[in-house]
Amino acid sequence: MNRIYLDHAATTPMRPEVLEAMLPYLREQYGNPSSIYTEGREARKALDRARDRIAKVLGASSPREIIFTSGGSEADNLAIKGAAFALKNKGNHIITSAIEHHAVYDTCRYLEKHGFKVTLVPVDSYGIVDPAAVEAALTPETILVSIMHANNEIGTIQPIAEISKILRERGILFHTDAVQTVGHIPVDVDELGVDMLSLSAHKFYGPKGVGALYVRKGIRLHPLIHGGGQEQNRRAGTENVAGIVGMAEALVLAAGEMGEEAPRQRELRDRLIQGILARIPHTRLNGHPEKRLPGNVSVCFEYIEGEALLLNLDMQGIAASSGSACTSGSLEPSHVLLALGLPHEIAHGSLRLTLGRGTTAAEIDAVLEVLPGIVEKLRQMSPLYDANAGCKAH
Amino acid sequence: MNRIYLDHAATTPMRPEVLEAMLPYLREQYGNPSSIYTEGREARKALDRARDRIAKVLGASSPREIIFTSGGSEADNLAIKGAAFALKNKGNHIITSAIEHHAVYDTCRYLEKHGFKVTLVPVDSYGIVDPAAVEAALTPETILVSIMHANNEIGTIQPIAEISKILRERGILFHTDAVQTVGHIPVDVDELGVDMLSLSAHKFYGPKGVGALYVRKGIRLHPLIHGGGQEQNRRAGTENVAGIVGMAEALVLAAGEMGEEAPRQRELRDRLIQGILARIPHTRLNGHPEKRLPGNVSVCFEYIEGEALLLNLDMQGIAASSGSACTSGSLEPSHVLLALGLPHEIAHGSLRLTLGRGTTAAEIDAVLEVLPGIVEKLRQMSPLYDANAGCKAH
Amino acid sequence: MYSEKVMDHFTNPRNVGEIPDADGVGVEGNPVCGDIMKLWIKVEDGRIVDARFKTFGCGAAIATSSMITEMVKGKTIEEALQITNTAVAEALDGLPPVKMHCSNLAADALRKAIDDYLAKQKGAESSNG
Amino acid sequence: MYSEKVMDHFTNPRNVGEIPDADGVGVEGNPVCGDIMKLWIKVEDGRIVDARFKTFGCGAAIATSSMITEMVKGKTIEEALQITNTAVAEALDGLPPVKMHCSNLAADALRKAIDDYLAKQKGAESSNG
Ligand SMILES: Cc1ncc(COP(=O)(O)O)c(C=O)c1O
Ligand SMILES: Cc1ncc(COP(=O)(O)O)c(C=O)c1O
Repeated sequence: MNRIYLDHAATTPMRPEVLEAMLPYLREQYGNPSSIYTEGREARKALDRARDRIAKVLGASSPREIIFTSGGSEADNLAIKGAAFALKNKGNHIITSAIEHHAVYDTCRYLEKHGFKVTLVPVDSYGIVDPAAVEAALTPETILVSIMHANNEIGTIQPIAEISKILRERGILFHTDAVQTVGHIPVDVDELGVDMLSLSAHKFYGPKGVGALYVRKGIRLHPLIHGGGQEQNRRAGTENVAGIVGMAEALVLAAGEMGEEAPRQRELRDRLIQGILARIPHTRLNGHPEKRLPGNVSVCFEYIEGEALLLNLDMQGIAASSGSACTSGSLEPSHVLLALGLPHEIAHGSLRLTLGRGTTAAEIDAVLEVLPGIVEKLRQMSPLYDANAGCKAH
Repeated sequence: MNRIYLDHAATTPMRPEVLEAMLPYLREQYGNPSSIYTEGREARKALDRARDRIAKVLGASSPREIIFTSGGSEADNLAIKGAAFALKNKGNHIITSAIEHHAVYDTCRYLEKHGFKVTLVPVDSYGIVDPAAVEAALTPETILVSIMHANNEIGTIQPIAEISKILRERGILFHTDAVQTVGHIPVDVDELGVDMLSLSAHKFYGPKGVGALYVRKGIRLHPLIHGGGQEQNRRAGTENVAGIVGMAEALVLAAGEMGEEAPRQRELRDRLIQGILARIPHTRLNGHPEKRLPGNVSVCFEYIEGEALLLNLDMQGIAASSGSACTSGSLEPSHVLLALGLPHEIAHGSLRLTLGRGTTAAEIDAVLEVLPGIVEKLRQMSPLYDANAGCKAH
Repeated sequence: MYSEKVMDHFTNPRNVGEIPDADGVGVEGNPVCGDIMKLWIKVEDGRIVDARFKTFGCGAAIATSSMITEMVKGKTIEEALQITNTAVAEALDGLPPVKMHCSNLAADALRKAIDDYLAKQKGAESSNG
Repeated sequence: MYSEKVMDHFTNPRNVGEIPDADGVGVEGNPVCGDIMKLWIKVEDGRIVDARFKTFGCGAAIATSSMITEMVKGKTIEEALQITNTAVAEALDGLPPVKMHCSNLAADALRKAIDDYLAKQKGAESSNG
């Protein structure tokens, strides 16, 4: 059976060109970039080139503004802990949104144990942060704001440039988690006006376990990983040379194709959304209809639970995701869906389908073929669903 | 020109078998291990298997005691910061040695800014930590001791099991940085009696950017990287599946060959040490003659500076390393060499040659052929050296 | 993640549906927590002759529901009361640790259905007596 | 890391050695810091006709030593005093930022050698006078 992979927000298949670019560094080019002899200098050159390519795509003013990390989570942790501890004499207040990824959310929660105060700015029912709400949350103690560029579950794209205008005026540090946007929609650090920006290679057809943090020149950060002097003393550890080279290759390729690929995915996305809403009653779209990632479809089916849905889809050859609590073993469904104002029992019935480079119209149609039957089968099994009335039983 | 790579302590070439094991996870097996559908479960299985293999080699009692990290530095940081912050209500004193890698040393220094007190236990002229000195440094506030298994510069192997006996009795947490020993000499967490142990794949012919921390069951750690629930909530971030699979493969292979490879390297090492000492006057061996890593040769040549030596060796096709300050741009030579009691000007003239799987007797002989001439050439250029008297000019 | 048995019961759940003239009904769980199970039993001569369920929940919740209805059929009330959640999990060749609460759900729903049956019996007895 | 010029001067350093009957000698640096340079000059008619050095130090230290001896030869004392450390670094097509202190070393050693020469001149003049 041909599988249909619709979980590109979780991870993407690595492009063959990326592997090709990495292979020399997994074979004969094994030098340590910190070494001064030939092998080391070759590795250093490869790092420098990768840094340069990434800086250019992001519109950074210097490659020195790119710090390589082990992924998006580390980049988020470095940005937030690094800035908070570096600025703790200036203030102790951090603002973030209610729908951040756990790498931001849990990091902020951790900082609360270290004496920081955290304000979670709410979102509207589309999942959008109101820049005025950020402004209203500012206090004289505010040292850092972290608002994600686009949400990983519901795909909503935030008004980062508007928020940055407010913060720039006041000289408050602004970080954005752009793990879901880099390589998919245009991301330019100057246009966004951010001071720090996280990205992760495996979200744009690069390798897993490698990412980067953009840090605008002049910003002080405490390192998260202390040790050797790598990454200008900002991130110790022998560099994952092959992974970094792969990340740069993947990013350059993604940036080059974006102009064609984003509209293509948007069209497929809308076809899928409309198909689902037309065929399956008691279904809601999560997130904003237009201000959303080109590849993101997120819906809630009433009366059923997400994990059961995913398993059924998997058996039909379709890989998808859910904000269902049962995929993680907790009882609380996704904090993102709850932040939209969805009731718990509906948030449990969420399905996320995220499209990618390889996604075809035929795949979308195959999903639309299969999905209604699965939903109906589970609803028939659900004590909350009255099949005949076609509505809630109690 | 055939290069002679003698810097295996810095990094090792990846074994072809390791790349072979990784390739499926860089190609078609791209699932995210946190996903519940087929692709995700396959990736999860690969992680589980790798964890299991690594646990077995280290003698861990359960694979759950292995936490994957992005390398040795992250493992050291996680162990030390994680334990220190988790135990800060019990005490604030940490003991470490004067010759730790920067990933331990700088981490301890950082913790001093967070209210911890750090004692650096000295070493003798061979670089060995006296267990009695660790005992003497204990205070009622001591919560953590971190002593490396073997030193990366001078190769000295520490009496970890003896130290752990002292600490076990008192219930004090004991971490060892085993980045230089894992895969090279036997490392068994129970025989060593340690509670935490760091390792890094690229030091034993695995990939760069992946490592692990062994954490004995029941030990609480604050995560270094917060976020998703990966690694039992102890280390967030999408796992570097390919890298982890490669690390396990490399470790199993290294453990299997160690019985033959370690004595082979020891013999070559001693041939190189004796050859250097016999041919080049005013030369000292750094570290202990027997209690040293099978592949480590570390010497100081009086009257000359390490970087100049490395560059000359490089031009002769030999890749080597130095604890010279000038390789890092600082004025202080290696804290390790200074801790041995070497005067600064002599510590500047250090050379480290570290052997590996591919090192041959012919290579050792080629080095012995070339090295005396280079040293002599640099000495002739040195204002500290009186060529005719063959001794210090002033 | 799930055993083959779990996947089998999840994919082809046995005894889905309602028993209109059931002798006992039990509901356990809470849609807010993402799990709710409703279980109907039919009892003849102190023996459970039929059991049906409807479940809103994850794969494990559906599989445990299916399994427990299979397990109780043919059992006396006394025997059925012996069915523990561990027994359900074992019958499914185990459940992932994070899913163990789903087997609680099934055992508790069964107990409630039996309680309901016993309460009705008592009611019938006392109205008969 | 290093430019080709640096590597050339490092590999084939010009003017290594001492000048036994030098007119000026300068020493700069400190072996404790890993860098020490000694520079000899021979002066005829106010013009530096020969310069030699010995250096304990890294690649950059050796290359700057070699380069500065080349640069001063044939220059008048006044011209030689104009040689800045930036000029030495530039003549080598640049040095890595962490190595810039090595060019200071060379310029300072030269200045000391010239000072030594000038002091000796003064001594000679005053004993003549
Ligand atoms: C003893 C020791 N500890 C820690 C490290 C750091 O490991 P990594 O570079 O993988 O972060 C190294 C090597 O660089 C090492 O030799
Ligand atoms: C928005 C967002 N931030 C952070 C991360 C974490 O990235 P990584 O898994 O590479 O650590 C992810 C993906 O998992 C994400 O979607």
